[in-house]
Amino acid sequence: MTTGTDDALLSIEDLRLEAGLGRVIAENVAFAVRPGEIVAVVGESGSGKTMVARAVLGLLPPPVVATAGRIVFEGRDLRTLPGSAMRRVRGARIGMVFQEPMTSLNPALTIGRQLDEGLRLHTSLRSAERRERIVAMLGRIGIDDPDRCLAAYPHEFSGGMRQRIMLASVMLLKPALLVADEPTTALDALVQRDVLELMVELTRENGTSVLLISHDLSMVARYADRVVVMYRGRIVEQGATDAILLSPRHDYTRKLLEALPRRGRARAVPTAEGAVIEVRNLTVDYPGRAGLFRKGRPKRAVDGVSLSVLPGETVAVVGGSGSGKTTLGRAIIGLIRPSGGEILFRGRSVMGGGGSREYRHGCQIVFQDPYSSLDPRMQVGAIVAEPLRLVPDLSAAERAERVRRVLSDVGLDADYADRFPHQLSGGQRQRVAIARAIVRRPAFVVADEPVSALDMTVQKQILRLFGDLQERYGFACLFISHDLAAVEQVADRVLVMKDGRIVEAGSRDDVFDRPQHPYTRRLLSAIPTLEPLPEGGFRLSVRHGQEALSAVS
Amino acid sequence: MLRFALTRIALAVPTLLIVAVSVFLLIRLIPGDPALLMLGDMADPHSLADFRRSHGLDQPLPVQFALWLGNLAAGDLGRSITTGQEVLPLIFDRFLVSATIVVVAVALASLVAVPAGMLAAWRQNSLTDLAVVAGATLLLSVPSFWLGLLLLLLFGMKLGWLPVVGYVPFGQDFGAALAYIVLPVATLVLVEVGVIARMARASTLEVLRLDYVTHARAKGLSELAVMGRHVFWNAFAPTWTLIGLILGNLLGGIAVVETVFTIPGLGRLLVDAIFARDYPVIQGCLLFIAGVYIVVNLVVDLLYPVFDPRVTA
Amino acid sequence: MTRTWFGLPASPGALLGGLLIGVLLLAAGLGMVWTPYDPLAIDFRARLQPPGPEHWLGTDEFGRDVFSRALAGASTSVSISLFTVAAATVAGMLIGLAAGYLRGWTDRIVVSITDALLAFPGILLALGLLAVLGANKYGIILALALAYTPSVVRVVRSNVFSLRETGFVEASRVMGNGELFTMARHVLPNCIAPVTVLATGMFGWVLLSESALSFLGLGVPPPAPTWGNMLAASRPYMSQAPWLGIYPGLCIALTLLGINLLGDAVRDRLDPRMRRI
Amino acid sequence: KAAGDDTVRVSLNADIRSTTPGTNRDDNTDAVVLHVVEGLVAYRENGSVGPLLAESVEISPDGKTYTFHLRSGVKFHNGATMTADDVLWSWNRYMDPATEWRCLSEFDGRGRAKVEAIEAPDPQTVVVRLDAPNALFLSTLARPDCGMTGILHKDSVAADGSWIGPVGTGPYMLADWRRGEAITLRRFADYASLPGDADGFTGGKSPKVETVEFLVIPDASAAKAALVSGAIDLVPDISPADREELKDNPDIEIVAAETMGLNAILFQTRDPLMGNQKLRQAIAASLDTAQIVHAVTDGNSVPNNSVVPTASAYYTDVQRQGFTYDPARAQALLQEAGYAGEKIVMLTNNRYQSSFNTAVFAQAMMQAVGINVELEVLEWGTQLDRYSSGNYQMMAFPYSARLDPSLSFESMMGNKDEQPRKVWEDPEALELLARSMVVTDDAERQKIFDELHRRLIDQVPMIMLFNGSDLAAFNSRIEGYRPWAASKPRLWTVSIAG
Ligand SMILES: Nc1ncnc2c1ncn2[C@@H]1O[C@H](COP(=O)(O)OP(=O)(O)OP(=O)(O)O)[C@@H](O)[C@H]1O
Ligand SMILES: Nc1ncnc2c1ncn2[C@@H]1O[C@H](COP(=O)(O)OP(=O)(O)OP(=O)(O)O)[C@@H](O)[C@H]1O
Ligand SMILES: [Mg+2]
Ligand SMILES: [Mg+2]
Repeated sequence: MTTGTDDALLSIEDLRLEAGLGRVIAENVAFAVRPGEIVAVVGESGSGKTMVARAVLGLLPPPVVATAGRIVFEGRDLRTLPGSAMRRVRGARIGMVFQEPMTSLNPALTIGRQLDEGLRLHTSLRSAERRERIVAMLGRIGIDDPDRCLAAYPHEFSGGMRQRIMLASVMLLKPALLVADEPTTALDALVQRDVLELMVELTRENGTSVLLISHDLSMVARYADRVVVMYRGRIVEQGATDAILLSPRHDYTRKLLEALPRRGRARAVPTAEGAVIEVRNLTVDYPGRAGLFRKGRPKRAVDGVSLSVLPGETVAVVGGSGSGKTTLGRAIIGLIRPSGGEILFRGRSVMGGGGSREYRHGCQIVFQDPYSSLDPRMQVGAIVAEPLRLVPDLSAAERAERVRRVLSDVGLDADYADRFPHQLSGGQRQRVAIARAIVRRPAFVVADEPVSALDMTVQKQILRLFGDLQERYGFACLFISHDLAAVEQVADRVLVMKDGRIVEAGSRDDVFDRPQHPYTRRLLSAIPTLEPLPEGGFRLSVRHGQEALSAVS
Repeated sequence: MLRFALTRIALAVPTLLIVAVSVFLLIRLIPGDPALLMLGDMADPHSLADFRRSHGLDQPLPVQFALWLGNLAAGDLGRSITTGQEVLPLIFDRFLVSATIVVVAVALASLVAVPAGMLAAWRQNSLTDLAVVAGATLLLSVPSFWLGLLLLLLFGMKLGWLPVVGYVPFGQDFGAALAYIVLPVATLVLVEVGVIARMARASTLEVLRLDYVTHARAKGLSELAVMGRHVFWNAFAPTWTLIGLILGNLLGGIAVVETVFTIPGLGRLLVDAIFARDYPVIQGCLLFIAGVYIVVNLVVDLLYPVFDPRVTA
Repeated sequence: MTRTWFGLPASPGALLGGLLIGVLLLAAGLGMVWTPYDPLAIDFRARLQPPGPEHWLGTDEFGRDVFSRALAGASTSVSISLFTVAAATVAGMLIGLAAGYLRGWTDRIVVSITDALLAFPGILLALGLLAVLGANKYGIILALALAYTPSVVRVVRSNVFSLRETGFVEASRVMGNGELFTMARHVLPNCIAPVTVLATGMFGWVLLSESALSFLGLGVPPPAPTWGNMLAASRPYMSQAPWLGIYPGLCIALTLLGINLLGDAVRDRLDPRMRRI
Repeated sequence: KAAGDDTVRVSLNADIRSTTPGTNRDDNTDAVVLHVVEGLVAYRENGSVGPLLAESVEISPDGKTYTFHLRSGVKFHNGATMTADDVLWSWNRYMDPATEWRCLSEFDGRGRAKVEAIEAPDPQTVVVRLDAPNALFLSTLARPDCGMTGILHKDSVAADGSWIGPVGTGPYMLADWRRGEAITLRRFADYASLPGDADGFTGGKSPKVETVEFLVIPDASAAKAALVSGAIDLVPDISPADREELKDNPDIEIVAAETMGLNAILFQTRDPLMGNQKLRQAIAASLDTAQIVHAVTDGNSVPNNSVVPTASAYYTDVQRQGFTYDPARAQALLQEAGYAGEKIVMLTNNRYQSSFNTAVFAQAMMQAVGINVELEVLEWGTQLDRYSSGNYQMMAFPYSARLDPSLSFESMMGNKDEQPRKVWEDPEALELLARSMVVTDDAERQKIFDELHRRLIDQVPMIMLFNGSDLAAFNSRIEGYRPWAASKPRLWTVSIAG
């Protein structure tokens, strides 16, 4: 394997990490980052990416320690550096950006103080000069009113803004190396792209090298010069990005690439029957925060939406964070009372009186976060059996049989039936949630971001499973997601939402290939896709040119 | 903020009303006759009747209640049956005494306990941690009057360093006042240190897990700066709520400690009034204590944003 | 992970806590059926004897055997704490559930009343009820339960409010389950964890309150021994016969230590973050 | 405290309630106020009444007219000389219902006596006319809880009649009262003392210490600690247990005196069970009074089965004849009574250690002969309520001190229909009691008391156990302190050594 070379800024050699007594978290880790280079580390969840990154900064969480190997940075082995010298490296020479923009800024300190902190520590600038630099940097990252921002607290900013501020706080010190651990997973596609673009620009300007950690191959393909693939604590493959995409050698790399969602064949949607669900002019308001003597101004989350879903059809709703997708789905399922409009189930209105029993039984939802939607105190069998409680004329034996069937349909062995949710992996939990939704054979299912919480390989399994189940049971589906790639794989029709309204609707191929609305185009261009090449390997492609890109930054 | 405060105060009115009604009824449900307690077993029926008449105790209950509420609305809590003093100034004097001790004790306890708890969390699973946790748990487990008596025996009687009983107001003789409150304050401090230290440790541990702490370290900050600037304020917010609760509860009177050290405080006043069935004093004390509790909680909530700007009052 | 729900981690604190509570329960059990001497038997000739081979922990001002009384007191003290905690927990859960479930006016009324109770010093409550009910074990249990119920109500109520918003409660609603069924099947069981944590803490407070009540002359009436009233009664003899106070004091302190340590372990166990790992 | 300090610090277990004699008072209030004000007559140590501000008292042969000859040269604290006018003024103030004098009903005809007229024929003479002869007139005037009917100067009250502070003739003047904390008295330099030694509230009083400070210390352990540490000089009432502890301390002296309180076990004779005289006799026989008293008071008090206090002048050999401890006889009596193990509840309280301990010991002894008795420990206010409503079977109860045996008997005798709190309602005994209140001859009265005692021992409406004792503990720099039967500290007898 190629290891540390003389020109490397950072070179990790034979690193071994253990947690407590001999539980190996990573071993034989060796790779290098050259000046100005962006190196990405990819791998499935739990493969040790974060631990390696933290080892570089000497910030391993307590039970985890580096037990062997060298981490050479600018000629010095960081592992043997004394604490005070290490602190001079941290921040000044190596900066780090974390995954969670919500928790990586201190909620109790103003942005100004947090930005100033590093500068004061590592430079000898006077306070006025520091302030000048900070204001300049804030302007650079697109903050409108930098002076006001200095006195503001983190909670006053959106996730994307916070992540930019984080980036600013790190880049202020012009470090030689930036370690970014999944800096954008918590953000929606548009914002994600903004932040990454900004990061690349800033590092280019300062000649900073980047160690980017991710499990999103397509994103990595777009920005990284080189890729390191980790699997179960070991490096299984590394090399130039193009080379790896073109000819992945290791099985795991290939699996990872194949797991990327891609467009299925367009299905023939039966048009003869009437719609299962029809929504006319639906409006949903959230009450504003009210005081004692005043009613809060209501917030309109869904604004005059109309749609219909035919039996067996999958209609996808896409749109940025906060566009009202979830609200729409929940209103259709009857969890939120709409403030206007009409919902019809099989041609009959379900408004008022909570809807008929048929509607209650015929419409189900798979929630965004599978973990929180499963009662932590119930076993899987009981969770899946619960909806059957209200099905009349079902003997205990039949019920058990139904549960067993549906569990095997979603690919869970019978012995999972007596596990608790916390004893399952994320993917398994999502399967349980799906099983629960379909066990009563509903006519219509709302799937609210069913895969966004899962990692690539699991995501793929679930999407495929969903398609299979739909084929088998023939339910109609409203598929809510901001993940365009997933939508592309499963949807028959696509609706694009923005600010509570539908801005574009059409068949999948129409929307993806011939987007009409500028917002749709921007959305589509935000995510890079990896297209398989006929001769094997993959190629990065960005949809709909640079026109939308420049419109944002 | 003002609206918030006003809302909270408005919401406290029904609570206070419930307190008022239930206090009034409860103390009259308790068997025992203030006249009898006041005049003793030697009193003959005539003097008992005279006494009841002159204190309005012979009126039907609804009339007594209406009279009391009416006076209350005018800010008059009545006069003590046993001493004839006006209840409001009486309560206020006694409250000042209790409050001095409680505030000093809670402040001192926090000054000791918060750093100790943070240190223990910072050195989680070390010997220091063990010592703090064990010490805190032990202190938590000792009844306060027992602790008080031990201190009194040791410092007051065996060593003779400190005056054992009584109270001197601060306005009168500062040095003496200080000497007199050392033992009661120490008792309270020891008891509360355990509670606060455990809370401080737990919330510090919570904060230490968060990304921004690692981030602060990744900036190259020293541990002292990390703990002082980043961990402290965030870990202190929940602790502050607890301190507020403790204050709210203790300000209602520290009857046990006041009994041990003979301090003329609010708690003692209430207990004595209960024993003497001094209705106006009991009613006044309880309303006052409930009010203090509500106000302290309000102040705590109003101050909370200082420690956690995410919460807007 | 296997189903080691109460399989406590082998931390030394939890072990010590378990040991102390084990010994306590054993002593309480023993005290109910056997004590070396009759804990109430008065011996005029053996008053205030220091600990020795005959009376292991000495005798009190009535010549009663302190060890026997401590043993017998264990069961009284423990049963008072247990019943109080049980009563407060059950009542608090029911009221909290009702408030969280019915919301609106019911909730507002419940909140006002619990606030009033919280703002009310426990002493008066205790005295009032004791005087009405008669100063006995049951009166104390009732009074203390009333004093501690509001905290349970608060915890349960806020839990119900947040549980109502969780995915699995919504899921239950989507299934078409009735509100009452949802409360019983999904909300109630999930309140048990925080209430368990609260209850362990409460056990200790009740023990302390009982002794503080005795100290103020409102506790379990003698001659029936409890640690609290033994401690309180020992006061006049603190320097003359220190063993009278030291042993019950030690019993209370050690029990509290055990409960606190065990409570910490239970809390760690129930902490969702701990569970997810 | 520094030597040469001319202050005596005395602990009080509760704050005084007011500075007004006989109004809004309790035992502590009386103790303090009676240092400041004095009455015409006062109790002697043996419970008899002697002159104080009066030089002498003449009683007319029909027993209805009392003539008080006042001592001359007695000065009020404000320097004014006391005259008959001051006595009249004071009396009229007491008799005004607005004053809320606790003994008003004793003199306005509702109670035992009716004062028909009071006049001052000359500045040194006061004449009081009653509607009927009354053996207790002077004792009632002298009662500490009546504030000794203390003679006040009119400067004690403001123009609108509101109380300012006592301007009396006592050996000490009120200097300061910090509520809840302390009362300070200053020596009255112009005090006109009777000759001779102090005798109860009367006799010679020569205040030697400049300042007396009463410190409010409710907690007994705390008071003890304060005494040991030297923070206070005198605790007038330590517990027997504390005596054990303090007796070896070289700096502390302890002196005891029998009081006139009554510590007794009362029966509700109207209770279906307790109405059985044989059962009551059985209980009396089951109790070893000597043993109980020894244990309860740590040997500090003497047993006494009679209502006449041991310290009283009327306590003779007859009164010494009490119940006999005889478990076998008790069992036999139980048989005769037809007692079949019915549960009997004995009330006691947790405020007065002696009542509580009495009950515990008595319970043990009664159980030993097979009486099924249970204890119910009440808060004092509750017990008092049960006492006054007569709602009990048995209770251990402490009566406060009455200095005249008639009053002692009167506290427990009377018709339960009129006053449910009364214990003994034998009509013949009531007759005797009524006579003892009219007859003024000592020998005659002694006979009545003897007869009452015999009947009491036979009928057992209650079991008197002991009077109790005051144990005063004080720093050895204090000299001359003597507790006495009235349980009231007297600081005018005290001086500071060295
Ligand atoms: N504090 C810790 N103590 C013990 N083991 C830990 C700790 N943190 C992480 N691990 C373990 O170390 C391994 C690697 O974790 P790491 O966080 O590096 O994974 P990752 O590749 O970053 O995964 P993800 O993509 O989910 O962030 C995992 O098996 C994890 O369980
Ligand atoms: N309970 C609520 N109360 C008030 N406003 C709400 C509430 N829930 C959502 N909103 C607001 O309604 C709007 C739509 O929210 P919704 O959750 O439907 O968005 P979404 O499209 O699902 O976003 P995401 O992709 O982030 O899940 C947002 O502006 C959000 O802030
Ligand atoms: Mg990670
Ligand atoms: Mg959503």
